Amino acid sequence: MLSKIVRTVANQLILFILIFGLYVIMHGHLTPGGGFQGGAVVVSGVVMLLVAFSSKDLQKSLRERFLSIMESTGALIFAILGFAGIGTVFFYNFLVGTSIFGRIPPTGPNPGDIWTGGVIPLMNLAVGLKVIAGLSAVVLAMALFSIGEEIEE
Amino acid sequence: MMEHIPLNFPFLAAALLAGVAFYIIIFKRNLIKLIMGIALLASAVNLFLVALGYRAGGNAPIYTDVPPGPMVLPVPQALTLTSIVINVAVLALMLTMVVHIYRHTGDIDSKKSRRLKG
Amino acid sequence: MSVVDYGYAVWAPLIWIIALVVIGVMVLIWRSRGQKSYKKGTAQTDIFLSGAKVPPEEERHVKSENIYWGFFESLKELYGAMMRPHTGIVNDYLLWFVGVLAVTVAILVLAG
Amino acid sequence: MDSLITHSPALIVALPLLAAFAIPLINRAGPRVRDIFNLVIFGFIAFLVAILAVDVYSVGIHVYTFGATAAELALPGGYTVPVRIMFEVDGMSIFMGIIITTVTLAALIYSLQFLKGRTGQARFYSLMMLLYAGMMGLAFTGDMFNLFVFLEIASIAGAGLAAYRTNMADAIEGGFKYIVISAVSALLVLFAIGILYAQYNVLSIAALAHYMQYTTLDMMALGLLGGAFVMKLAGVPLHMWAPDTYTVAPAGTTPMILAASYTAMYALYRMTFSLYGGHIDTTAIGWIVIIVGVLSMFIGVMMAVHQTDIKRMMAYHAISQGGYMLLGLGVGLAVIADPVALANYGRDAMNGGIFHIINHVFYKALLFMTAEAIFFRIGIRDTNKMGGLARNMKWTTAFYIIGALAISGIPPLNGFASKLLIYESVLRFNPVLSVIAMFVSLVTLASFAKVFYSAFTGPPMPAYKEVKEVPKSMIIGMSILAVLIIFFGLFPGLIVNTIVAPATEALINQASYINAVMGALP
Amino acid sequence: MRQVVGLILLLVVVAFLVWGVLDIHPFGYPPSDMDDYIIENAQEETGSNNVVASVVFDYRGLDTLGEATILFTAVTGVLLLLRTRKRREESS
Repeated sequence: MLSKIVRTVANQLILFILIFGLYVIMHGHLTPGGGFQGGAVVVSGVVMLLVAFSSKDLQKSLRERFLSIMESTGALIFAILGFAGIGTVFFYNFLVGTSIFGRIPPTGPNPGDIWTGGVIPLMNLAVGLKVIAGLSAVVLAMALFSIGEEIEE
Repeated sequence: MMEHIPLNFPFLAAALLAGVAFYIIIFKRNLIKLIMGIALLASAVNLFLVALGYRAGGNAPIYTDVPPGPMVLPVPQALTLTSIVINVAVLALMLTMVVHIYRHTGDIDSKKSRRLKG
Repeated sequence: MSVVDYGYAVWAPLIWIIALVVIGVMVLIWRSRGQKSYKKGTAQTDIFLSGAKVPPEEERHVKSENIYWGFFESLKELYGAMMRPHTGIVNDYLLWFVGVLAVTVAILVLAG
Repeated sequence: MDSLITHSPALIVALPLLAAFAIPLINRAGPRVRDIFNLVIFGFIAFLVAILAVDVYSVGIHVYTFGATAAELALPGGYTVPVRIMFEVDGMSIFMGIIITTVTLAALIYSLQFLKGRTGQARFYSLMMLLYAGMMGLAFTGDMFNLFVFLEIASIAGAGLAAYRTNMADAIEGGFKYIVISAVSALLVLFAIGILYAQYNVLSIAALAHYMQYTTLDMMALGLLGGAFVMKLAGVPLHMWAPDTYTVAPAGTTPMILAASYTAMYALYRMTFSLYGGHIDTTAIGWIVIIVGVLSMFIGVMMAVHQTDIKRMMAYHAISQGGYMLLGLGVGLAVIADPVALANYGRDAMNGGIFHIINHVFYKALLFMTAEAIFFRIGIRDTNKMGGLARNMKWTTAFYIIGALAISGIPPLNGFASKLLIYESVLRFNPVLSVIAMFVSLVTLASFAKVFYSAFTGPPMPAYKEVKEVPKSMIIGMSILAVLIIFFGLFPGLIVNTIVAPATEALINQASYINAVMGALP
Repeated sequence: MRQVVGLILLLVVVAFLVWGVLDIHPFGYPPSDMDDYIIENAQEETGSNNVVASVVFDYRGLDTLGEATILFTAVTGVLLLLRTRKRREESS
């Protein structure tokens, strides 16, 4: 539990960190970045909250059970997206040419279009969800264990 | 081989960084320093991988508003990305185990945690 | 189907088992023709330690560290030399690893 | 059905991953539902492995390319380098797959009642599935970097499982040692992969073997790979982590960690035979493997006979038995260059070495399970404090006798068949090695007799009057392996001709492994 | 004693590594068959401007699945090891 100034600043800052992380995740197929990087950005915000507030206060709003379910869901979405191409082969990019994220950009340098990339944006989303949940769970569990707190199964 | 030396300094840096990492993991008894050494070895390997893919005067392999010209190789960057995340995972597990070792033995000296020997 | 053929001989477990059964039967027949002077529960089956007091039952069990005592006694030097590297320190494991890497790479690069 | 066979390599690796991701969610529905889910999905995976094995043995090498427009399309049109990850399942891969699947099935059934009333069961089973997926991927993959990824999956899952009993300080220590050596060796594997990629700009094993120039850098990469994999398979003098880890790992998972170290041995064979084996003189490499094998046999068994901790003794025996496999395959590797010696005894030596892998994994898994059954009931591993357990734990005693006779090479159990093949063929290569192998087998019998006497026989101990037999599921898990051991012992010819000879052929015949991917390239 | 032996072996390994890496292709001029194919065809095949993303998620998607799996494994292992002390005692 740090001083009031730090907590207030952290309260304001976490919003921008979240927005930037989600931007990096969603534009992974157009600009540098992707699921892992954006997820890491968001988790850095979680770590900032953990430092600013005590881990007990954070546990009230961010529970391990919720994080564990979220992580399993992200991993399942990613694996199922891989499965979905099983009509041809595993990990076949079956969305290219369809209406969702299916546009094909012109070859060579171009301004870029958010509705391209097939399954890649969806996979970025799933991986981002998974990384956010997983790394936050690890950081939170370590913080709670080091002060001898309960960690729910 | 000798004619490469002025060019191959990044590879040389990776090899020497690996040597420093080996020195740490051999001679440092502190388990946290041991984990730091492993992280350093991982960084050396990542530097080696990403330096392999550089092409002289190349841009980042992203077609969004890229100036015309050659592009650096994308595959080593993908491999490096994967290997970075893998090392993050390994380090998290190792640090957890060190926390437990400290709980049990009250010390993080690798000489103290040798119940299993002989 | 059950026969392994290698080079100049074969290994057939079923034939081996048949032979084992035949030999066992013969041994049993031979044993049954021995003399029957052994009686349970008599003084024949008591333990006699040259007059000393016989310890109670659960103390008669030989501990496993006492088994093969002579073997380890005669090989003391070998075991001393073999126990020394097994320190249980993780740094030593990694030092052995680096040593083996050095030797292997040297052999393969200089000879291969 | 045909599409199922076509996609089976991907499904065999992907279904355990899906199960592992889903288990934390399914656990909310209660432990019974979760156990049934585990058994059902694992039964389906075993069925997939069976049909894939039939397909591989009847048709040939099974190539599966991820993300391509057709599963068999390895090379992109008009190009000569494979750009996508592919699985390449040949006789050796499916052989490892059969071993891993059987051991995992036995371990899963064994753990059902072993874990009753403990915490973290859901994550335990999840890690078990992940360890299985990592081992299968490592056995099936045909891509260097993918091999590294699956190696890491298996290492991390194994370390997490080994440290499961967090209330015991030595359990944490064993897990920590395992993860440290796994991380360092995996990073060196990655360095070697970087060296190979830098020269040939491909990552597929077959393509690398096709373009290999055998330069100095390639030899250095082989040295790094060999050192790392010898570390993972616990060959002397890099064996010291193995007793620490095997000793503390909980019941069902000790055999799986053992199998993980033998998948590292498979990776070593894949590198030496399929990647480098072709055109260079492999006598030096073969002799290195033989020396490591002989050292492992001798030092492992001499250390084992000195132990008083029962699981630690078995772990040292695992090291010493691994030496037999390295010896057999090393002889094959040393003579692979001249066809006469290969036809005379090299092929038999490799048959023995490969046959010994499956035999050893089965009986050592059985022995570890019996040791854990004792620990489960009386809570100690020190054989000095044991005695007279055979009176109360009859099934465990019977299984221990079977395993001990098998590992000591007593006919007609399966250990004898593979050891006989190794003796006879190595005798014709170099008699001294064969004599050493027989001596090691004698000391093995002696040490197991010692543990049998001190733990199971003897007068009834007052402390263990009320010791009961272990629960049903543990007995079932052990009996699966015991039945397999006796069957393999009675019909060795069937096993050798059916699954071992194709594995040997797959290792020796490098050209078919390359052509399965590269097609008819010049 | 241990220090001396360790240093000697360490120097041998590092010397071989340095000798090796100086032998690699000159920095900045790599061989690039596979990567040229990917750079040319990534946009048509995957419809993604970011070639690295198309490699990570399409050409080498299985590696990324394995990577996500490793992260999941590590998180599972951490949460398995960090069970509460009360539960750990009764789990012995």
